[in-house]
Amino acid sequence: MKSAVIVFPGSTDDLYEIASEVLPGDVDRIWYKESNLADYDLIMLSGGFSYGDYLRAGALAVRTPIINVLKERADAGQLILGVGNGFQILLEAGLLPGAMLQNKDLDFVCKNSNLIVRNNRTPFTEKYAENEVVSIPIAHGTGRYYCDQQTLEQLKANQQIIFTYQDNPNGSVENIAGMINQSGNVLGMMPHPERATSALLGSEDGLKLFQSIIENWRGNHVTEA
Amino acid sequence: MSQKLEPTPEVIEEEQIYREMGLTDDEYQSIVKIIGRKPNYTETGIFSVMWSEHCSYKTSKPLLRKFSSEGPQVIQGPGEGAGIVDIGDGQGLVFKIESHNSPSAIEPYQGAATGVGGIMRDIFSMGAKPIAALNSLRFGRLDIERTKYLFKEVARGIAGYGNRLGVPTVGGEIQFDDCYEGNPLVNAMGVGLIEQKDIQKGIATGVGNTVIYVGAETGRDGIHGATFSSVELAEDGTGQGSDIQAGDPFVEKLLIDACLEVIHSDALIGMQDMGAAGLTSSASEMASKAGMGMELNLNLVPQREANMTAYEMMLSESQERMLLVVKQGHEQEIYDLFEKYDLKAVAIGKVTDDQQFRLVHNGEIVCDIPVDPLAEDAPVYYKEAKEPEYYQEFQALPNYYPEVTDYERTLIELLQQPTIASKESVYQQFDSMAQVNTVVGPGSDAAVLRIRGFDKAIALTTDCNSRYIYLDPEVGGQIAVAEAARNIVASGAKPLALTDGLNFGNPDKPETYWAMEKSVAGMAKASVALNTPVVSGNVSLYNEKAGTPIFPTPIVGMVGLHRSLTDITTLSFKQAEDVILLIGKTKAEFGGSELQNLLEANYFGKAPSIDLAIEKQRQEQLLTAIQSGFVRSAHDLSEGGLAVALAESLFGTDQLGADVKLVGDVTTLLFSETQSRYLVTVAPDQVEAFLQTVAEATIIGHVTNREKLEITVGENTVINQSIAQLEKAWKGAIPCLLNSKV
Amino acid sequence: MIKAVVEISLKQGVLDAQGKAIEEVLDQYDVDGVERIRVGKLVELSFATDENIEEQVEALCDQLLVNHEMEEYSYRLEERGDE
Amino acid sequence: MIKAVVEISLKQGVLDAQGKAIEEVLDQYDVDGVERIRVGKLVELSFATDENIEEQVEALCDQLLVNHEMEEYSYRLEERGDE
Ligand SMILES: Nc1ncnc2c1ncn2[C@@H]1O[C@H](COP(=O)(O)OP(=O)(O)O)[C@@H](O)[C@H]1O
Ligand SMILES: [Mg+2]
Repeated sequence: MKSAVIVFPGSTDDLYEIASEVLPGDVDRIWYKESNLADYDLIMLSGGFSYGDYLRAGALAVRTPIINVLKERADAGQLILGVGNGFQILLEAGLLPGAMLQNKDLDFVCKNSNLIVRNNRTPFTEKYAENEVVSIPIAHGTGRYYCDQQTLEQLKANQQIIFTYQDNPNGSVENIAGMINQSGNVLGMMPHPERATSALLGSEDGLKLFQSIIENWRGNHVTEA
Repeated sequence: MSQKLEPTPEVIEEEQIYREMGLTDDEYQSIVKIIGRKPNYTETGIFSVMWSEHCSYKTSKPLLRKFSSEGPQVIQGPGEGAGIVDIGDGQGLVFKIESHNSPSAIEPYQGAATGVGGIMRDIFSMGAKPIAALNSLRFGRLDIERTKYLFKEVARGIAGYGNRLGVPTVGGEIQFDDCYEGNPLVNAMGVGLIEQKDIQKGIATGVGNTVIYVGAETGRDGIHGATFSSVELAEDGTGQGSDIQAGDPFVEKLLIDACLEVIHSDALIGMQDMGAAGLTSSASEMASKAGMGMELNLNLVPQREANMTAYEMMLSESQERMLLVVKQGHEQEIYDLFEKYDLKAVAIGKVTDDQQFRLVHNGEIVCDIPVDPLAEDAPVYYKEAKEPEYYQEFQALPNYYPEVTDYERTLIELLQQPTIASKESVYQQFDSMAQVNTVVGPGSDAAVLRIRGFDKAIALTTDCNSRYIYLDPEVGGQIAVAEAARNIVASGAKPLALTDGLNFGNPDKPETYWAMEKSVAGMAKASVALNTPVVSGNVSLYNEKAGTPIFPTPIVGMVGLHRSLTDITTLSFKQAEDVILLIGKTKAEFGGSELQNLLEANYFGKAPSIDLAIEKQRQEQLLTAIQSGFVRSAHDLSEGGLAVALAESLFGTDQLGADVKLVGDVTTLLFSETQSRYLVTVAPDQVEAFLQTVAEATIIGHVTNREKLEITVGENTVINQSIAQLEKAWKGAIPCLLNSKV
Repeated sequence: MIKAVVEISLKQGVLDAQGKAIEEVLDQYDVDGVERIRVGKLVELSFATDENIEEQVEALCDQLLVNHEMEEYSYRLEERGDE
Repeated sequence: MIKAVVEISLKQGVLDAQGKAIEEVLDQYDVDGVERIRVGKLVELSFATDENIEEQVEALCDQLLVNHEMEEYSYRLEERGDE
């Protein structure tokens, strides 16, 4: 398995470092000025504050050339995972519908949060049980998911809502914490699964997300493996 | 050209313009002697910032000499950007605390934000990866509108900057007292992890080597900030029109990443951040340390605004700038590296061998002064100290004993005192989990971070109870160091070393200087006794508003090392039936206590006493007990005493309670702030072993699953409260004060 | 030379948390007539040229400055002074 | 009824980190004429009354909306439409 984490100016390396520990095979750190994303099984967009989150979270990262390549990979059905700022970038890039607004209570909030797994029939969540409650921390100031009514109906109809908050910490529409695109290969989520990979640090509930991805990859590579 | 508007050397002397820059007549005269002529405007400005308290420590130097920085664990003591201690495996911990008080009093968001930015540059300029931020904050009472504003904006500023850096803010402390109303304190501590072989120094060796400027452009930010922070605030809280320093954490994040890459380049000779006194101090200090000179062409300095003068460029405190010295001929390598991070790197000068600090602007030499006197020959002042009258009065007072009748109500009121109340609403704004190493974040005694790849962790804390120091600076100074060490030990780590943030009033007042002298003496004594040398620090003087000084507030930032991850201990009770023990004897000590504050709205009398030998022994014994695996939870007793500590140990636990039985004077048992005490829980079958390790531990009760705090003294139940009620009071207090209208 | 002043506001119907927060503290001030507050963004673009200004402003707004999922904008052009 | 549109911008000389960052990415767009970008705030106040509008706007700006250490403001009044 081969994975990539795209890093923009201002992104953190957290996802890259943890993914390197929990995923088999190579995990490459791709600086945004590079443009080759061809032979990866999984492409990730990390958290942090790309371009300081200036103007709007994720907005300034979106017009860099690598995003065009990312869009091609998304169209080709590649698995793409955006966490935190990575989710915001996917929204700004139009790879997921809707937009992200400042938290309802305005302030940044970092804490553990309980999520409900709404759909476990995706390559990212098959190791979770449906409606399983998992503890995955959040850390964001711009995490209030917004979309218009029509989009929301579509998200529901297509079961694109993957994670919801148990106690909505930011005012998101329908408690949405994470969602997938229509074709089921691009997942964005505000909570940080990479921060829930160690009992020592408080939770291992994020591990199943990575394990789902690995399982999915194995399934697709039975002959090779 | 624009230099024309500046006064000539003659006018500077005649009209004593140097005084406006903070130089005394004597200092001006010695400058004339040093350079052999009258300094021009730029030169006068340069001397004034370099000889300001902030850069030269001219008043505090004699005091700082009392600190010991000796110890086998010390790799780098005071002198460089930050201190370094050894944590084994070839690794070091780099840390320092720094104040940003006066900028925060005026523009709290930017003041606090740039405080975080500044301390982080001290850390990564040494070659260390910033891994944690802490803070120590002081405000006036929260029922005042301006204080609420300062409080909220300082927190937002710390979050707005620190979070964007991807560096977790893992701990801190906040006290509220009237004396800080016009003069809040904002101290930021930075902690970095370094491979010892990568340690960088701010040094400019090698004639002909190139001086490179990296980072943000220079604007007119905070000109005279260094001298400004050394002058009392005017009565209306405004400054002297010095321009606001605004920060850009995005650029800082890029600088961190780029600088941590550049340290691996053979082309790099030295690196230093441009902090207080900006380009002036970084350039001259780098040259002076190497015994070299430096020549800069100011036209090459990246400028944000048009028509900047040499004076403005040299004194600007624009943020997010670094100065590098690079091997001649290897510049392109450095440019390319920074270009990768979208940062501009520009050659602005070279290292010379004549030990002169020479600046050229628009083809003219605008500064030509010997570099050593600038950095090293700043005057040193031995100020007069005088014991204030109140001190003898307080010492002569009969022991203060508070009248308490309703113990439950008193406990709830204590939990609602802002200094004791939960700070969650503040620290939840901080990304405390960035970098995914935070084992214990804000909310316990010390923060704990794992060191990835090793079976070890580090503990971090900031502490200072300035009320005790006000009552008795020498004893209070000892307590500040001891309390920090206690927090480290309670988390399961061995205290290693400390950084100090000395915040005081105007040292020209003998009473203030006396408090400085005494508290530093106390800290120095405790730091030696507890084997936690002082490896870095910061001094902030003139913290006064309308002539009223703050309480002397020498903040201690301390780091410790966990021998193994299994030693990590938190304050929360873990399991019903565990035995609760109190380590240490309790005396009736209420001077400077939170209870005194609650009942008298004032502090007077004697500070609690401390015996450093006992302190040391208990720390060692408790640590041994933790390392032996006997201890389930540990919490040191501080503000509010035993009752508050018991409540804190139950908050956030799942449905636990405590049943405690005591004998003696109720008020003293519950609320006294006697030092060197801990509250621990131990599994029933380990109690025997624990008691053999820790002398002076008494069984006082056990953990229950009744979700109640039940305390009986003798025959009487004095507290019987649901944890939910107590926790609600504790958690709600600060948000409630902030939202309440006047 | 010309300066374009772009005013960006949240679309009708999108909850404006900042505006709400300000509305909530209004009673501490002597302003009884304020009914509603909306907070938006102001972006000033200074041009080095006089040509194709409108085109450039609109291109930037459409592609970068404005998120059409939630925002709308308007702008005006001003002759630049002596900055 | 009346709407007051308040434009708040950073004072000349105060670093505008947002504006700078946007300038950095401009080369990705087809706008070669833009020289400088400054980002500020827009506050729209809707009034339920027609009286003392200016007084109220100025009071709010002075006491709440504007950080006078770093910002300056101007405003205009508009007749409110059918919002
Ligand atoms: N400004 C702050 N920033 C981050 N954490 C804070 C801050 N203030 C308090 N805390 C956290 O709250 C907890 C309690 O603080 P405090 O009462 O000062 O503890 P102690 O008395 O043990 O020193 C600590 O974990 C501390 O790190
Ligand atoms: Mg403690």
